[in-house]
Amino acid sequence: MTASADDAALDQARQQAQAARLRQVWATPGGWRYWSAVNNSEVGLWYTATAFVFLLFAGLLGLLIRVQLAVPDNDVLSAELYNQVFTLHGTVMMFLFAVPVFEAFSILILPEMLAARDLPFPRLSAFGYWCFLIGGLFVCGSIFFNAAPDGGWFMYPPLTTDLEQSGIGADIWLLGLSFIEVASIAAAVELIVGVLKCRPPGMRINLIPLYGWYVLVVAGMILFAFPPLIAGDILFELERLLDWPFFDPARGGDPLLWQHLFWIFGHPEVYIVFLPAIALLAMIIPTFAQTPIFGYSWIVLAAVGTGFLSFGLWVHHMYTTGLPAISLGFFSAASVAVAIPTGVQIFVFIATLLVGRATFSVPMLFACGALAIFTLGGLTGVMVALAPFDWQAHDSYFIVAHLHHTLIGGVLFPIIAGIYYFYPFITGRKLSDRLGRWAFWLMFVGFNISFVPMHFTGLRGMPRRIFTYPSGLGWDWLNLVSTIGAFILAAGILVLVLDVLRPKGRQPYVQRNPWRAGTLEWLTEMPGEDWGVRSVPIITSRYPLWDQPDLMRQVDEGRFYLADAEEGRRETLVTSVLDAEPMQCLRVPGNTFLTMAAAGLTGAVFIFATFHWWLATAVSAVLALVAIVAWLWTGTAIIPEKPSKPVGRGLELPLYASGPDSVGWWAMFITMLGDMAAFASLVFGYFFYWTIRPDFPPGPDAGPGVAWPFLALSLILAAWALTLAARRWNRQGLSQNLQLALPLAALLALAGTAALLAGPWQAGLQPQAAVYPATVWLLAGWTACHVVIGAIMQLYGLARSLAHRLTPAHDIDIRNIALYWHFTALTAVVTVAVLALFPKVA
Amino acid sequence: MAAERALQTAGGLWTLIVSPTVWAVHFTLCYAVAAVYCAKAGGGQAADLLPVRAWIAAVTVAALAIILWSGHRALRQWSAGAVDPPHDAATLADRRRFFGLATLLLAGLSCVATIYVALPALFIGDCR
Amino acid sequence: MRLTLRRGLLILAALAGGGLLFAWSGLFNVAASGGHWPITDWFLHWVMRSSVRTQALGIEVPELNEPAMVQRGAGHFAAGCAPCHGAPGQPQSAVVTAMTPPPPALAERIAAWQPNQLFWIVRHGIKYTGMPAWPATGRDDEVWAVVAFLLRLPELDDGTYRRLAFGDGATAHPLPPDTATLERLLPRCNACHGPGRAPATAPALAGQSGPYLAATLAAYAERRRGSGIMQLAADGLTPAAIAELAAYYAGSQAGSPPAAGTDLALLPEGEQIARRGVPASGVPACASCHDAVARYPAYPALAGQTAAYLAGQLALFQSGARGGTAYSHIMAMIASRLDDAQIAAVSAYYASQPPRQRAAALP
Amino acid sequence: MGGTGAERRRAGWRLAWPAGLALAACSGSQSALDPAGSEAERVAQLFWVMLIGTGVIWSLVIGAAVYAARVRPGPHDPAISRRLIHWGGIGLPVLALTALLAYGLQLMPELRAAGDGLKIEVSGEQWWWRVRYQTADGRSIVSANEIRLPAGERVELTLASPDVIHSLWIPNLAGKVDMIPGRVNRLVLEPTRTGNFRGVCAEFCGASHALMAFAVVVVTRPEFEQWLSQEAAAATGASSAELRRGAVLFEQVGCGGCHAIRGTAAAGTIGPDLTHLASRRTLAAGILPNEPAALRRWIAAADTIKPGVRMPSFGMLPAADLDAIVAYLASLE
Repeated sequence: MTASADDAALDQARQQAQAARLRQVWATPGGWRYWSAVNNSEVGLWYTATAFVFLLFAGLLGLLIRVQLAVPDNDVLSAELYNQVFTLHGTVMMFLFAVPVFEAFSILILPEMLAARDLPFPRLSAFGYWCFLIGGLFVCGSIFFNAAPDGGWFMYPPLTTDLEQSGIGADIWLLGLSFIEVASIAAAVELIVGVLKCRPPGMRINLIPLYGWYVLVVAGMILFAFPPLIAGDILFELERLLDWPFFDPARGGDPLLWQHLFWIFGHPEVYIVFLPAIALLAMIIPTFAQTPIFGYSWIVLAAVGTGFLSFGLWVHHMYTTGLPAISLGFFSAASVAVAIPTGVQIFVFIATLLVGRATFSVPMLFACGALAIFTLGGLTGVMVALAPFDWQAHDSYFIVAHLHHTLIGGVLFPIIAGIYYFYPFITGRKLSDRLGRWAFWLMFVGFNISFVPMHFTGLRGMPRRIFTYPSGLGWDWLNLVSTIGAFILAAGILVLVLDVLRPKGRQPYVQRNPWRAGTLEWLTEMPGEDWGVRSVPIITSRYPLWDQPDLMRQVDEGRFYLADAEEGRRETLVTSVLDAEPMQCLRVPGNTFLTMAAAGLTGAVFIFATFHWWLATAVSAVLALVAIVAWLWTGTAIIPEKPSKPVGRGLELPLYASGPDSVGWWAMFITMLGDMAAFASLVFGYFFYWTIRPDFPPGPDAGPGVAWPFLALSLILAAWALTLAARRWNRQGLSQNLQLALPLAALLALAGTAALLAGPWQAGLQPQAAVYPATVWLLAGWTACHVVIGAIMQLYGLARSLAHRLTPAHDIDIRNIALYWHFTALTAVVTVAVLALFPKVA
Repeated sequence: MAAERALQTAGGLWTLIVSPTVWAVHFTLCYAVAAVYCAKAGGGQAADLLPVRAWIAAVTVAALAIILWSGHRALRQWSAGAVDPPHDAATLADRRRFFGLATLLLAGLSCVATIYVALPALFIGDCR
Repeated sequence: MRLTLRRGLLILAALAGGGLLFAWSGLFNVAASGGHWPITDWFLHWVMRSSVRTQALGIEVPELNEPAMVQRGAGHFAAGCAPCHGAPGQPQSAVVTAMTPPPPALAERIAAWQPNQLFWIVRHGIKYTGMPAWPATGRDDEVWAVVAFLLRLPELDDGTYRRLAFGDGATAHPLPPDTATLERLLPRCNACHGPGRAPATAPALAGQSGPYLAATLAAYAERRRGSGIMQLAADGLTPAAIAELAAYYAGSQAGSPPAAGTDLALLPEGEQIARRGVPASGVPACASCHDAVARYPAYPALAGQTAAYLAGQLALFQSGARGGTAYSHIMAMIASRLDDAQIAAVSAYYASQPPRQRAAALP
Repeated sequence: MGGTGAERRRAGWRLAWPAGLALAACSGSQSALDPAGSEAERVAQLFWVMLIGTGVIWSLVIGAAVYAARVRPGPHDPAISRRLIHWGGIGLPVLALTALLAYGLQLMPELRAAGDGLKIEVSGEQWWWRVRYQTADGRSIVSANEIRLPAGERVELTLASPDVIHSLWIPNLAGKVDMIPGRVNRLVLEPTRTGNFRGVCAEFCGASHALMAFAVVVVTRPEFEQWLSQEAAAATGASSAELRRGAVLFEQVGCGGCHAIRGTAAAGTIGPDLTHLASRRTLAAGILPNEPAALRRWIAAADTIKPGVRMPSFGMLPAADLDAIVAYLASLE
């Protein structure tokens, strides 16, 4: 025994002890407590699996549609059931598969791609998942009670606001999906902060995997695209529930406002589902070309450019609504322009294949199939971007063909490529190559047989969403062919499902990094450990596994950061936004049932509201608030037992950070951007009515007057100022001043709320009477809700201070509350300006 | 203070989106003015769009000027292409060059997209 | 011994098994002859009273003082309730008093209940007693009429009760020859539809067409039109009897116009709806069917009924509880397009119109 | 105009020639690919141009991908890749898209140019079409579920809806325009040849959206004049006892509450005007042939033929009464 051998043995023992501690800290609980897990590997897996179950359900609905349309004058489904089936098919595919699967996949793999232990807010991910599951089951289950929504997945009023013609299905759609949208936004916030703040040291922003860029762009788009729909949902439900006439032309409303709000969401949404799929290809293609992506900057250009341009396309869903040609022209221009970045991505992939040495495998097969299908979908997209052609194609089977080309080619095929590619990452085993080829060819051939003919079916005059058609119009054989193709496609998916589900217990684990990829997620052991990465490495390349020799061994030996969990806490690194310099050792909360309870109770609020069980709704709302406050109280802004700790390699990092250095501040900031987007949508509604109605507002004195709104504004601004003062006093060590200021601020805020609502109340504005009073009440109510939530936050801050969980040195809470109040003050200023002053100048 | 620092470190991210933001503002200004004009101005469907077309020309020139300025700055930041991509070294210089190139490319795209958005004003003369 | 989850479950299973064994053995005696033990009797009543108290919470009580309503309830009470519960001057029979539990004589019990609780009992009946639920769903208006009568019951003497329940027994129209059936049935019908009673107590039948009346009676008899009152009245009527009754009432003189008290302000709008309809919401003019020059025999006349009756029927159509003849789906569709104000207006209008005799039959 | 339209159509077909077989499948009375109106012709031409472009571009892109992945999967010079991105990803798309956008934009004012004088108000209602012809001399003639147009003239359609959103689409003549409650839209049609076509509702409008079609009849100007004067006339009186019985029953049963027959007491405005029902090509908004048997089926069971329809079914009428009403309606030429 030499000394160095002793050292080596000692070193090995130390490593094993570290690994044991890490394993214990990150262990997934067993038994029924398994469902309290919040770790990204568990939640991501549930999330992905659930999204796929919804995909299969919606696929079955799609087959029902094809069965009904196989022959003319068919009566397998009644008109009523058919309308529910196609509405649910679209709704589930878009809201319960396409968007969530991206978030699910990202929660599953993004931390590993960034060599992070977890996302910064694991409990938020878990909350999002349970919301998604509850809302999804609620929406899907409705069809078994003949209560599914039946107005088409974009739910145009006034068909869907007519209580006679649309039953509870419309409420289920609105409330169920609003609930899921909230979960989506939560996931988006999480992913943005994850990409910006949880990268490994050294991974400067020019080195992040392309998937990270796409996640950043897409999550940003969600932040600005979903809130308009939530705003629209609020208008919609107020009309259905309380008869506020936002879409009723007889009382000054306009059905087109819904179309604007829906498509301001709806078109970016198409890119929200498409970009992540392209991101998967951007990970897969370099691996199989065994070369770095050629044109990294171009992909970034394409992702960011698409993200922006996609917000200028929404009216191309409204070309036939009779808007002036010049307006259509702008959107036509943007719709054409967005083809450029989309094309760039495709050419970057081809260029990468050219530079590298392509090896072919099932993921590549699906990637190429995706390219072939999506390119056609993109080209027909350019066709319908031209308004004159769209006037013919709109709402016909041409559009059905186009959108399935983009969504199946641009989302489903890449995702299946991703399944084959990442399956070993998740389970440690590979899927069958032979079954994969069968699945691909069945799906590819079936898809083309099914959907290519639809272009012609549509141009030969077949509108979409018809449950039957007469024979002799030249659609008969085209439809029959489409139905046959749909079943071939379904057979391919069945093969895939069988392959995924077949027991693989006897199959050996594959070697690590089976595809010889270059990115960090392939550091994972086979089978994977719950800790994600043994130690957080220092990165100097876009493809560290290719370019940093010996990286895997050093990571495994714990040579990098956070190789240990001495205090038995879950920890991950927080780094700076651009250059990924280590900034903080972030402690993330562990497993809990609180998030499940909070999601269940929040879900109960929405579900009870659907059935108008108001007492149960109110009780659930209070309980949900209690659960959320309990979760915040126990799981956030925890004061560490020491200010800092060594994280390895001689680096000492703080354990606590507040303000812009903390992830919580960024999450609040990003959330409030989304909140502002929703508010902006409501203000847009106000000015939209002003544009189209000469009597909106009815006169300079029609509104809530000037006195009440300005009184409200002064009170709210005073509450804001006091909050800021409280933050300052706290920093100066004057906790007692904070404890005085916050309750006073809450009082002022509540008084401001009362004054804000007193304006329209005193003016006798009847929201049911016409759209103007309804809009005034809406804006006042929105702001009032925000101020009341702000007051609750102030009281929460007071309680935290009294409990010594908010101290001069540990001030996360008050800084986040102050940040919230900046946005609330802005909301109040805009609301008062619009309500009190605009009628004077209009 | 910390907020300022955050903004400075994120500076590359903000300059990256200057030109697409200009496109978005330009788009909004064109669309909103045309929509309000056609809805509010007399003349109904046959209303002559001349004032709107003049407005679009003006905002287009302004938007293109800002985009070109942004592109020019990006060009310099990219070192005028002195070093070829892929800019994948873990250095401050390569990070800057990467941002320069990406910003430049986005400026180019925004430039094309802005011109596209202005094109309808060339072809369409009334509110029909 | 510690009580674990497992042991607890075992104990529960044993208890359940024992209970099943006891029931299967037949040792439990279900004879009614012995009555309940006092403790059982107390417990069952306590459960019943608690249940009624809680279940009746939140039921809103309408105006119950209307004489027509009391008369309507009285007529049904005599036919449907008195056989078990007895009535003033009509003690309970020996047969019903041998029931377990025996149906109570009601007069002294009414005061123990609130109107909403009485409503709940009459509407839903009571399990494990002989008290049935109201035979027709969606007819709360009829249940309230019975409640209105029950509230008056404690103060009624024999004669007042008979006048309330049966009227003065007058017939509206000279009887045709060979009238054995009619003589037997008419007093029951006239208790509500006879002169001096209709249209306040029940709709006026005079002036309706024979085919309409026959089809309506058949609809009651076949349960296609829900009514706890009329189903009882129409039960067991032979087709011949239905035809005789229909012919008799179709040929009888229309009664006097309904009492005053209609809201005159409603009449212009009501007339507009009756004559022009509400085209914007797809409501055709009522007159196009109900007042046609020569009305189609399947359609009823509306003039001369009370506003309350007409509005009530339209509300039943809206709620889907109305049913009726093979033509009733037309009215259900139209009624669904009316709002409450329109219903009030058009009902007031027709209530203000004098009943009209049928014009000549079809060419 | 008509002549140049025909020329354009021929030009369109020449352009379409490479599309070969697809052509054989294009004729039809409800097909955008068999244009019979100047708008549809120009759009069809645009489509064929774009289809060829699409075919070429798709082949090039997929060809390049297959070449790179399967044919010669070895490493190439990065300069080639760079050029591929510069030209394939940026240069050519910008050129092609600019040209296409200009093509599309210059078409728009042309397709939305004003009409020649004749105006038709069309109102989409669940689930049928109310049609009102406004003649130059100020008369207003009501009809339903059928639009007659003179060939070679630009006719302006005014589109509205009282209930939910519908969309009027006659693929052979032009693209669709929505009918939105609270708004009035316009569509100008210029049929270039006579013939019978079919139009449909293109926007989902409730349970029987699929059953909301109409007939479009394009005739020559003189034929149109003659038809319009006939349509303007009141209904001819019932000529036999059975028809008279049907007329009386029509009134007694209450049909007149919803339907109008000009020249009789029936003046309802809720449902389609039936004054010249028998002269129309179809029944029940384009879904049944106009023959007495179908008419009888429709009156007896409208709700099973068209789910959710606003007309009650009258299958409970005695057969003789039903027959008399059908016979009367079938006589309304």
